[in-house]
Amino acid sequence: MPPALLTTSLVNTIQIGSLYALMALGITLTFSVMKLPNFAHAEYVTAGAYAALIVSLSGVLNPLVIMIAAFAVGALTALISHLAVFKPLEGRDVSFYTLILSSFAIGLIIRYILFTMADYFNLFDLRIAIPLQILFREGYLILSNLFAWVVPTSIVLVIILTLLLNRSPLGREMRALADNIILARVIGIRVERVKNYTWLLVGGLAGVAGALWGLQTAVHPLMGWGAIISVFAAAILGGLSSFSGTVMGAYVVAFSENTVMLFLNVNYGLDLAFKPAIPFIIIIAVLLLRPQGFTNLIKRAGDLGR
Amino acid sequence: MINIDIGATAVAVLTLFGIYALMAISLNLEYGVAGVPNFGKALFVSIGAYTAGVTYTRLLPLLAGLESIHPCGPSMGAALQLRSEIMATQPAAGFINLALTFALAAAIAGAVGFAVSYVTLRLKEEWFLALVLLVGGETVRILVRGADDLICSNNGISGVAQPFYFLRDPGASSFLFMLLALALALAAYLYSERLVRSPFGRMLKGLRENEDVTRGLGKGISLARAQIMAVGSLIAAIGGVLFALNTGFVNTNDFVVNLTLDVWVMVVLGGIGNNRGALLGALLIAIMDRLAQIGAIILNMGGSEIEFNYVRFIAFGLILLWMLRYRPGGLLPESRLTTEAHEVVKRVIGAAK
Amino acid sequence: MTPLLQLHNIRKDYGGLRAVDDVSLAAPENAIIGLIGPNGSGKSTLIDLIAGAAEQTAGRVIFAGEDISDLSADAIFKKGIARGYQEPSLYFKMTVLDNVLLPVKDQRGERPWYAPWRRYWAHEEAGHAEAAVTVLEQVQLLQHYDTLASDLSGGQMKLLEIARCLMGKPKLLLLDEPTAGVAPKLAYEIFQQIARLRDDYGITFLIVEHRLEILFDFADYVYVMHLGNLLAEGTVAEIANDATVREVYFGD
Amino acid sequence: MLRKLLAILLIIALSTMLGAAQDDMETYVLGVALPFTGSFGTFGQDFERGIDLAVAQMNAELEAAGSAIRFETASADTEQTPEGAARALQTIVQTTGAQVVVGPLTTSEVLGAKQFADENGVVIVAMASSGAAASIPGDNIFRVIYPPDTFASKAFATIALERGHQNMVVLYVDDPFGNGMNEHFIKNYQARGGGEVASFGYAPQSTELSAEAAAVSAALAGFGDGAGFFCVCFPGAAEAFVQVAQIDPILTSVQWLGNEAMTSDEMLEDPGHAQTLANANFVTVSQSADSTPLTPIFHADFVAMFDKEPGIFTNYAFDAANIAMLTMLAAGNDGAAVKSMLPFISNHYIGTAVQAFLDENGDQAIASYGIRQVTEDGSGFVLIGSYDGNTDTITYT
Repeated sequence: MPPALLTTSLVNTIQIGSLYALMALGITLTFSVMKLPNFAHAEYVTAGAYAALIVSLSGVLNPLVIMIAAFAVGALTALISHLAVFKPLEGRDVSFYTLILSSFAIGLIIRYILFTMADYFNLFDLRIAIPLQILFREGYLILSNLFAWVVPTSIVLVIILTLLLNRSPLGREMRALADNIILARVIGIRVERVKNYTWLLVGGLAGVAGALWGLQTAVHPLMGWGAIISVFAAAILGGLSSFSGTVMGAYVVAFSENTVMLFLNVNYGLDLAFKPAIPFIIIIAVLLLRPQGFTNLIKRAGDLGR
Repeated sequence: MINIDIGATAVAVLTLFGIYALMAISLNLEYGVAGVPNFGKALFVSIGAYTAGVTYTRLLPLLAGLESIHPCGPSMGAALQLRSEIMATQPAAGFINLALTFALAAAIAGAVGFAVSYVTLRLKEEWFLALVLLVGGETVRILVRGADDLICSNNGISGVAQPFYFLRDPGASSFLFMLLALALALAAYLYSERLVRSPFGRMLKGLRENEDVTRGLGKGISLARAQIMAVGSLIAAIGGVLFALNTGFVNTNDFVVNLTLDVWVMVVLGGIGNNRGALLGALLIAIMDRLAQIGAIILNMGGSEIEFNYVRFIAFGLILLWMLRYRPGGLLPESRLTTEAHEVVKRVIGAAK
Repeated sequence: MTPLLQLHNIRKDYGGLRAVDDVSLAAPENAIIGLIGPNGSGKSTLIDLIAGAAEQTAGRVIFAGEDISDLSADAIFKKGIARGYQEPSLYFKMTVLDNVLLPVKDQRGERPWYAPWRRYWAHEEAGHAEAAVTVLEQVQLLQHYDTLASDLSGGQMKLLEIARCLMGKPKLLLLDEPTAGVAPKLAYEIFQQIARLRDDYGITFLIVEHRLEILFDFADYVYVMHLGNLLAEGTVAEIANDATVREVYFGD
Repeated sequence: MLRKLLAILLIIALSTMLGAAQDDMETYVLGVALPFTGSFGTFGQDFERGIDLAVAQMNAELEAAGSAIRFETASADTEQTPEGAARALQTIVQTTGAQVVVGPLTTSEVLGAKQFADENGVVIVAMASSGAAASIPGDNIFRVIYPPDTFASKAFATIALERGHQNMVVLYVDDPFGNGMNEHFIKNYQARGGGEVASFGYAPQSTELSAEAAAVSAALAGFGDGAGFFCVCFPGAAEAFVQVAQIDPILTSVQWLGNEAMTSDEMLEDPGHAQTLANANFVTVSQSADSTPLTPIFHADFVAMFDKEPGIFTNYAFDAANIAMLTMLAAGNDGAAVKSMLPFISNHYIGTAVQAFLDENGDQAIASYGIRQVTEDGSGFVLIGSYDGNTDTITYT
C-alpha cells in the first residue's frame, strides 16, 4: 500500500471514526438505559443536519450556533419520538420486536417528514456553508479544518458525556436505570425524568453528529439512514453497553471501511463497491464470535454494565 | 380520467396477495408460532428469485433441447431472445422448469434456513438473531450484486416469464398465474394450519413460551428451531420464485430491508400467531398498496400540490404505530387453537358420564 | 441394590462464588428424598445441575448406573429425570391438556414431515390423550383439561407441573418447592399425591422443601445443605434431632 | 381509520369520475411511472414537472385548435425498485386504461416494467435509461432522446486522449449505467491508443466517499504525470466525492472528466466545489445545451410555470412526453398503433436537445453532445464544442 494512501486513509479513519463515535454513543446509551435498539436514531442525525443546514443558509456561520441548533433539533426529535411512541409502549409488556418495529416506523415517519420539507424548500444534496480548507500539511499528512472541527468536538463530547455519567447526579441515576430499572424506581429515582434527559442527550449528540456529518457529505433525508448500519456496528462492537468500547468500535469500523478496504482493494483487487458489506460482516462476526464486543477488554469508568 | 379495470385490478391485487401470503405465513410460522424472529425474510425470498434467475437462464434451454447461451455480457440479448422464444413456444419445458425451480428454491432456502439456525445457536441473546438475519440479508444482496455471473451482477435477468406466457393472452395468462399463486398460498395456509394443530405445532408453541422448560421436557429445541426455519424459509423461497415471475425480472434491488419490514407489518397487522391473521395482513397490504397508488393518481389528476407519495409512507408508519400500540395482537389475535387430542379427551369424558 | 441417583463430589462455581461444594448423595428407588437447607445453601443449584440446566464445575452424576454428567437437559429428561420449578413454569397460553401432552417422548407428530398428515400420528396421539386422562384424573385436573394453564389456581398449577412431568414417564422427579405459595391444606394434599405416585408408579422424588412440618411427614430420607456443603443426612427422626442441623437451620 | 381512508378515497374517485363525464371531450391518459421517493425522488419529481409542462402546452394548443382531445397524466411511484416499477405500471394501466407510459428512470426499473408492458401491449417511453441491458429489439420499450452510453463513452475517450492523458482513473457508480459507461470507456480509450485504465466502482446510494477518493488519488499518483480522472457518478455521491476530493493534492492537480450529474446547481453553489472543478478544467460531455430552437423556449416556459430552474435531465422527460403525445394524436389511444408509429413520429421530432431518432432496439440513435467546460471562476459551464456520435467527431467552437 503506497504511503500516501495509507496516511490519507488513516486520517479518514480518525475523522470518520470520530463521527461514527458521536452517532454510536447515542445508540449505546439508548440501549443501556432504555433497553431499546433504536433504528430511528438515524433520523435524529438527519434532523440535526437539516437544522444545521437551515441555520447556515440563513446566514449564520458561527459554528457554535450551528452546533447548538443541531443539538436542539436532534434532542427535540428524540424526545418527541420517546414521548409519542416508546413511552406509551413501555407499560404494555410488549415484545422486544414490537419495539424494534416501532423504531423503524417512527424512523420512517421522521424521514418522510424531512423529505416533504426538503422537497418543499428544495433542500436536497446541499452542504452546510462552511468551506473546507487545508489547515496543516506535512508530507503526505493533510489535515483540514473539518478534521480540526470533527475530531476535537467528538473527543470533547465523549469526555463530557463520560464525566456526566460518572460524576453528576443525573449520570448516576442513568447508570442506576441501566443497571436495574425496578430497583432504580424503588430507591426513589425519578425514572421518567431521567429517561427524558437521556433522550434529550441521545438526540442532541446525534444532532451534532448530523451537523458534522453534513460537512463531511451532503445533506439529504437519507443521509442518516445511509450511515446507520456502520454506526450500529460500532455500538455492537462496544457490546451495546460500553462507552469506551463503542468509541473504539467506531474507529474499528471506520478503519475497516477505509484502511482495510483500501488494503484489500490495492492488494487483492476487491471492488470498492463491496464497502457497504463491511459493517454488516463486522456485526455478524461480533455477534457470533464475541457478543460482548470490547467490553471485557477494557473495563473502565463510563461503562454501563448490563 | 379514472377508468378502473376492476377485473385486471383484482387479478393483480390477488396475485400480489398470494405472493405476500406465502411470505407472511412463513414469518408467522417462524415468529408467530415458534418465536424465532426472522428479520431476514428478504434473504430467503431472494433465494427463490435468484434460483429462478439461474434456472431460467441455464436449465430452461437444456429442457427445451437447446444449447444455453451465457446470459450476461455481450450475449445478453441473444440469451433473452432464446428464453422468450422457449417460453412462448414450448410450454412443457416452461412448466418442467418451473416445477424444478420450485423444488430447487425450496431445497436451497430450506437448507440455508436450517444451517443458519444452527450457526446462530451460539448467539448470546435472542434478538441478535434478528439483527444477524437482517444484516445477513443485506450482505448476501451486496455479494450477489457484485458477483458477475449468477444473475449478471447489477444488470439482473429479464425475461423470467411466468409459465402461462405461451397463451399470448395477458388476461388469461395473468388469471392463471393468479390461480397458481393463490393455490400455493392456500396450500401453505392449509399446511401451516395442520402444523399448528399437530404435536409439532404444540412443541413450537412451547418453544415460543419458554425455551428452557421445553428443553427440560426432553425436546431438542435446536433441532426444532432449525426445522421451523427450514420450513419457513422454503415457503418464503417459493414466494420468491412467484415474486420474480410476476415481475419477469430478477434483480438485487428488490430484496432490500423494506421487503422484510413489509412482511413483518403484514404479520403484525393481521395477528401474530394466527395464520388467518397472516393472510388478512397480506391481503390488507396488497389492497392498501394499490389503493394508495390509486389515491396518488387521483389526487395528482385533481391538481394536488402535496407529494402524496411521501404522505403515503408517513401514513404507513402511523398505521403501524397505531396497531402496535392499540392492537398489539393484530386484527385477528391468535385464537386458542387446540390440538387433536382435545377431541379424544372430550369423548373419553363423555363416555365416562 | 445400587441407588437410582448418585452424585459424586459435585462442585459448582459461579465466577468466584462456590454455590455447591463437594456434594455427594444417593437416592434409592421408590423413595421420597428431602433436600433442605437455608436460603442460598445451593439446593436449587443442585437440582439445576442434576437436570442439566447448568453444568457442574466438577464431579459426576450417575443415574441408573449411567454417567449423565455431561448430557444436555433434553437428553437427561429422556433418560427418565423430570423436574418441576420453584416458580410455576407452565405453558400459560396453552391448555392443561396440551401442557401434559407436550413432554411425551418420541412423538411421531413432532416431526415436521409427519406433522401435517394426521393419519401418521392421530392414533398415537389418541393413546397419549388417554394416558393424559389417567394422569389428569390422578391430580384432579381432568375436568379442567380445556382450560388455559394461566387460569388455574396456584395449587392446581403445582399439580399440573407434576402431572406434566409424569407424562414423560420419569423414574426420578426433581421438585423445587412444590408447595411454595400454596395454602397449607392444599400443600398437604400435594404431598399426599406425591406419596401415592411413589407407591403406584415406583417413582423416586428428590424434593427441595421449606415446609419441614409437611416434608417430614412424607420423606423417607433427608439431606441437609448449608453454604453449598452437605451438612447432614439421615432419616427424618435423625435429622430432626441432629444438633448441628438444629443450630444452622432452626437457629437454636 | 382504515375505513375512513377507504371512504375518502371512494368519494374522491366518484367525484373525479363524475367530473370527467360532464363534457364530451375525449381524454387520453399519459401514464407517468417514476421514482418519487427514495434517493432519486427529486429526479422523479423534476421529470414529472417537465412532463406536466409538455402536457399543459399540448392541451393549450389542442384547445386553441378546437380539438376535442385532451391529455391527462396519471403518475405512480416506482419506489426506485424493479418490482415497484412493475406495480406502478400495472396500477396506472389498470386504473386509467393508459396505453402509453412515460418513464421509468433507471435501466433496472425499465426492465422491471418490461414484462407487463410487453404482455399487455403498453408502450413505455423511457427518457433517461441508457444501460445496454435494455437494448432489446421488438419490445414495447422505447428509449428516446437519451442515447446509449456507448456514444458518450467514445466522446470521453477521445477527449481524454486529446488532453494528453496517457492513463486514466475512473470512478463509477456500480450499477448498470456506471458499469456500462466504464466498460465502454475502457474499450474505446484503449482502442484509440490510450494506456492503462484503473477503475473503481462505488456502491450505489453511498453517501460518504473518502475511501474512494483516496483510492482514486493513489491510482493517479501511481500513474504519475499525464494521467486523467473520469467520474461517472450520481448526484449526491458526486457532491460527497468533490467534498473530500477538494483537499486532495493529487486530485486537485489533475484534469477531470465527468458525466452530466457532476454539473448540478447544487455543485456550483458550493464555492469550494466550484473552485475544485474549475481547477480541474472539468469537462463534461452531455446533451448539447443550445443545439435546437426548442431549448431556450423550454427553459423559459419551465421557469414561468414552476418558478424554478429545470433539473439536469428534465428536458428529456419533456421531450419523451411530447413524442408520446404526438404519437397518440397520430395513431390514437392504442398501444399497438402507438408502438408501430412511435419510431416514425420520433424520427420527425426535434427535441429540446437533439433530433430524436431510434435504432432497431427502439433506442435513441442520434447522439449529438455538447462538450462543456466549467468557467475559470467556477460560476457556470461554457460550451466549448460538440461531439457527433454518428460520425464520431469532435468539433471545437
